[in-house]
Amino acid sequence: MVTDLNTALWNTIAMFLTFCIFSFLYKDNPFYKIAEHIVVGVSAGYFAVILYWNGLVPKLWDPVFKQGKWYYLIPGILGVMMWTRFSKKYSWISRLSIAFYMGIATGVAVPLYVQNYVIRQLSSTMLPVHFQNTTGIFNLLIIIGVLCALIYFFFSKEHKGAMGSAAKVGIWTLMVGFGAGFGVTVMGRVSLLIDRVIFLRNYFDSFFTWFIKYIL
Amino acid sequence: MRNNYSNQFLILLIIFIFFLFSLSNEIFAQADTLPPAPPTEVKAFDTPNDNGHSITVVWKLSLDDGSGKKNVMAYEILRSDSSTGEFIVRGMVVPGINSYLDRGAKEKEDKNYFPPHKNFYYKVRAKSLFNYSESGVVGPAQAYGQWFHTGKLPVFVGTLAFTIMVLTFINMARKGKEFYVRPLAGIEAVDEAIGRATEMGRPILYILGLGSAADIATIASFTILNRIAKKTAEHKTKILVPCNDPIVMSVAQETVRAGYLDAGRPDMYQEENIFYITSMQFAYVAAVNGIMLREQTATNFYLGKFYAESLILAETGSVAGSIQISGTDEIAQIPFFVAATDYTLIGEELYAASAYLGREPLLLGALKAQDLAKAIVMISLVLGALAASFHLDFFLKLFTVQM
Amino acid sequence: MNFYERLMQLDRRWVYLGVAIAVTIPVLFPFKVPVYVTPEAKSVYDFVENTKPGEIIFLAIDYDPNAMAELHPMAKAIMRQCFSKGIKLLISALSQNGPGMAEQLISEISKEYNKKNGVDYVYLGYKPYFAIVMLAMGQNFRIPFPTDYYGNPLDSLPMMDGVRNYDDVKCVISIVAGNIADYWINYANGRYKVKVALGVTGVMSADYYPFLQSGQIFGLLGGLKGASEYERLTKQEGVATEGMSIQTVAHLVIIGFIVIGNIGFFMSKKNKVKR
Amino acid sequence: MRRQLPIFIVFIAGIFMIIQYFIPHQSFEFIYEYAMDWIIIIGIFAMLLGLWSLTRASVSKVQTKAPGWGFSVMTLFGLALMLFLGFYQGNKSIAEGTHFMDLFWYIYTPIQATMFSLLAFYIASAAYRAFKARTILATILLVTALIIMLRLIPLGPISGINQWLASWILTVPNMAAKRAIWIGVGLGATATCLKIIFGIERAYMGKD
Repeated sequence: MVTDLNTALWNTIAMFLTFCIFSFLYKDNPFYKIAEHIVVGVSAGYFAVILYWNGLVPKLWDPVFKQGKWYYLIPGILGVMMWTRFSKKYSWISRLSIAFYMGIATGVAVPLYVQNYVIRQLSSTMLPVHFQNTTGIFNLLIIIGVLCALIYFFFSKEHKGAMGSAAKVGIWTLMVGFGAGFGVTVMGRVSLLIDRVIFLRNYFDSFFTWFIKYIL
Repeated sequence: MRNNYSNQFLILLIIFIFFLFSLSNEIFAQADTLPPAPPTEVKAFDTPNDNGHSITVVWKLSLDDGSGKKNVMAYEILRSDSSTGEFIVRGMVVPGINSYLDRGAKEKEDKNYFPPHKNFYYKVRAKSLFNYSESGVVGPAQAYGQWFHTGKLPVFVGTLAFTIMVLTFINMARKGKEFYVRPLAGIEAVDEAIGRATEMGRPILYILGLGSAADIATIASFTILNRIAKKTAEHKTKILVPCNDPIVMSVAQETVRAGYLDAGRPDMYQEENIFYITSMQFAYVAAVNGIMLREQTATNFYLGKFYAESLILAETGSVAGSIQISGTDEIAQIPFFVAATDYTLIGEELYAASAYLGREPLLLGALKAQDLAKAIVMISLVLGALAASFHLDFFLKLFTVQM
Repeated sequence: MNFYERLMQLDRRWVYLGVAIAVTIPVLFPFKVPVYVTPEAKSVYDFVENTKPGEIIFLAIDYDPNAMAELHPMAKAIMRQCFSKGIKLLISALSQNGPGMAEQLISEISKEYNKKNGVDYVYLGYKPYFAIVMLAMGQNFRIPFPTDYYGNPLDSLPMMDGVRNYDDVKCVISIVAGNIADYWINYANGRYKVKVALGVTGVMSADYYPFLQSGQIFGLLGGLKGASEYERLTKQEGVATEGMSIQTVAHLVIIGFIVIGNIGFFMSKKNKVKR
Repeated sequence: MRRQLPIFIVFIAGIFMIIQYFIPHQSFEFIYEYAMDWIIIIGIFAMLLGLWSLTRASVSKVQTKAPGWGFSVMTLFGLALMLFLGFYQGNKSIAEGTHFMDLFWYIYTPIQATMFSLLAFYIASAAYRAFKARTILATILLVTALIIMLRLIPLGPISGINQWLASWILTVPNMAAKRAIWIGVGLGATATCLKIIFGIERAYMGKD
């Protein structure tokens, strides 16, 4: 890591910023603020630049000026219309662009949600129930779990009587799912921390090797 | 696609080179000298439910595929412009497979362009190590695009039925029918949370999540933001909305302004309180963490699409001592919101929240439609499970989407 | 505030400190924590143990550098076990971006045991269309691989003398990320009846348990945990054992805090009732 | 007109995109891809609004000498530097090895990786605070999470049972919970879209 002066310098900055962020665990402090404010500026700039080179150029510039697809000027004009928001008087014009944006987004979503979230989930829960082995019984439990959890999501009926008991089983099922989700995630999060600690260890390892070699 | 062809070419070349190389080799002696039986009953037809740039070829497996001499190594699918013309290899499949989708690009400029409405002839070749045998030529077949995707029929029926249900219930509500909805803890807490911020004289923080304005969870969050902005305007409490997408920011500005207008206080609306930070996940989170601690927000709302940052936000908010109300449809993040925030809207509850907050009859009508749809889903599920248990496949097919 | 109430309302920074110590100390001063060995890992180990010196095991390195963190430790442990027992290895790499990485791994481990290419192991390398390659190998390894990775004709390699197809190897162990695993099961095991064991990534492991029950694979190693089990079995603790030790300690610390919180909760509740 | 035209556009675009999904013909496939590009292109142009918002907020902090205004100077500096480095060499500016990418790899990446790794701490403190057997629901959450976490810990003979239990939880109740949430989300999201398309929900469009 500390091989030449250039990477040594960069890695030192990276090490410093890593500690700045960790310091937030104790409490908010100027070091965290430095890292936070720098990363906001740098990342916003990075995103804008990438959006220009990897977005605007291939999606608008090239089609219009290189491939002769003049009809790509239409979304370009809609994009420019977003800039009317800089003015109080004409900002309503940007609503037309937003309207296209939202209309396309919601329209695309409708059949996809019906298909992937409702029908696909429904058909893959239509499992055979039998009592020959555990699979058949587990299938029954899955179906009961889904039914009860769906009852929990009923808005227009009060959770009372039989509905109430079923809804209770439903929320229990959901909670088991959440507990499981929490439990399986721990390992991945710990790995992330291990990676950071290893980064710091390697940095100081190579730093001290270098220090002993050249300074002492 | 082009890459695939070169791969196929490569492996054919390898087999061929090896063939030459092994002419004098001991393996040749033990290798098959007779070709496998040819594939039979070859059919080529326009691929159903496609855009018009592919033809499907099916055949009956060679008698030596998996049985007989067991020496089929691959099938090659060949195509020509005329029944007597030169046939070129379009693709290769492994033994046991009896169909091939001969597909190409839809752009004329593309090298791999597949012209629609043009006659093609096909034959299929069963290959053993050193020999092959061919089926007869079939055709002509033409590719053409379809105007309705029959495999998506269940989705079409579902979408149409649900749309009709939603519109019907909304119409009933418009005519004055009132619908009951049961109380939801997360929603009841909203008023209390806004009241607390007012008492303490501290701002409210509203996070729309990491989604773009094209994510439906974000759109649902806009509708909630509108109602909450109205309430904050009534209470004269400041609301901060840091955004991570410029379009989300623009729409959020309109939404909050509409809320202030609804409350009759357009003068109090301050555009700079709904602002953009950055689009990069953890840089955004670092900044929001800072806002929570420095602005001392009394109440934090996290409603919309959330990823790994959910727990970072919720824990920082809890350090700051804020009341926190969360909601997302991202299943992997719900556990963290449940554990670390005071109230969580789980999945569908997020989408129901705007109807609850506004108590607008039309929106409550839509909720009723969702409940009816859920009841239909549950009944279908029970019937489907019975059908699966008694092997009534026709019923299961009604719910199967074929892409 | 009494002791139990304090237990219940620890400042969260104590929790952070606990986690920091649990992760930092083992990274700086590695130590080992025992591992529970699952039967499906044990059966892979036993199979290799019961293979006689000189016999051949087919090792398929079917992953690319993306899955290295989880799968490299498994591949290393298995190779070391085989080489130390004098078992010969026939190795392929059917994942498109994997052959270079596999080559590095093989030369590293073979040097440790002073094993020679062509004599103690043969590295076949990569060919596209893994399904067809697997089927062709059922006829003869020389069809997809006339030469090995380094360009030597297979017939010139002493180890390949009389070794024609799957019938001449004891089993196939595929260390795999992605759907190549399905093809080993369906084609190599399904058509040619060769015994197959898999080492898969953590997220994949749940999907392959059914094949274990149906007997289509005889063993399964899942993720970093599987790798650490195997390292433990072969008594060559390495990266996986180290990683799993940190994970185990971190999990223990978190569980410990949960337990402390609950003790505090129950005892302070009890005290309140008494008063 | 200012109010009606946008609502009409949403309606037309929405209905058209729904119908388009069921028509595989290439002309509609083309329109779908074209429409998706509209969304992307509008989003790209909007970026200028975002940058303006960020700059204005930071500049006004500096101008009014608000508390911590010095930090806002850093934000502005970082932003300006990235924009300069990202454009001054034309489209070569973002190649690997440029200063632009150096800033990305050595400033952005370590900070984002460290922010991400904070989750290891937060997951522990959230578990400590939330997993107390106060109510039945909290107890269920606690017990399941414990069983799942214990699968990594050697417990001698209990490990076998625990492994089985953990995989049962993941494949049976966990699966049921996910499926039910997905179905609910599907209906809720679809209803939300329909409300937008049919103009029943129009608050997002603002008011005059």
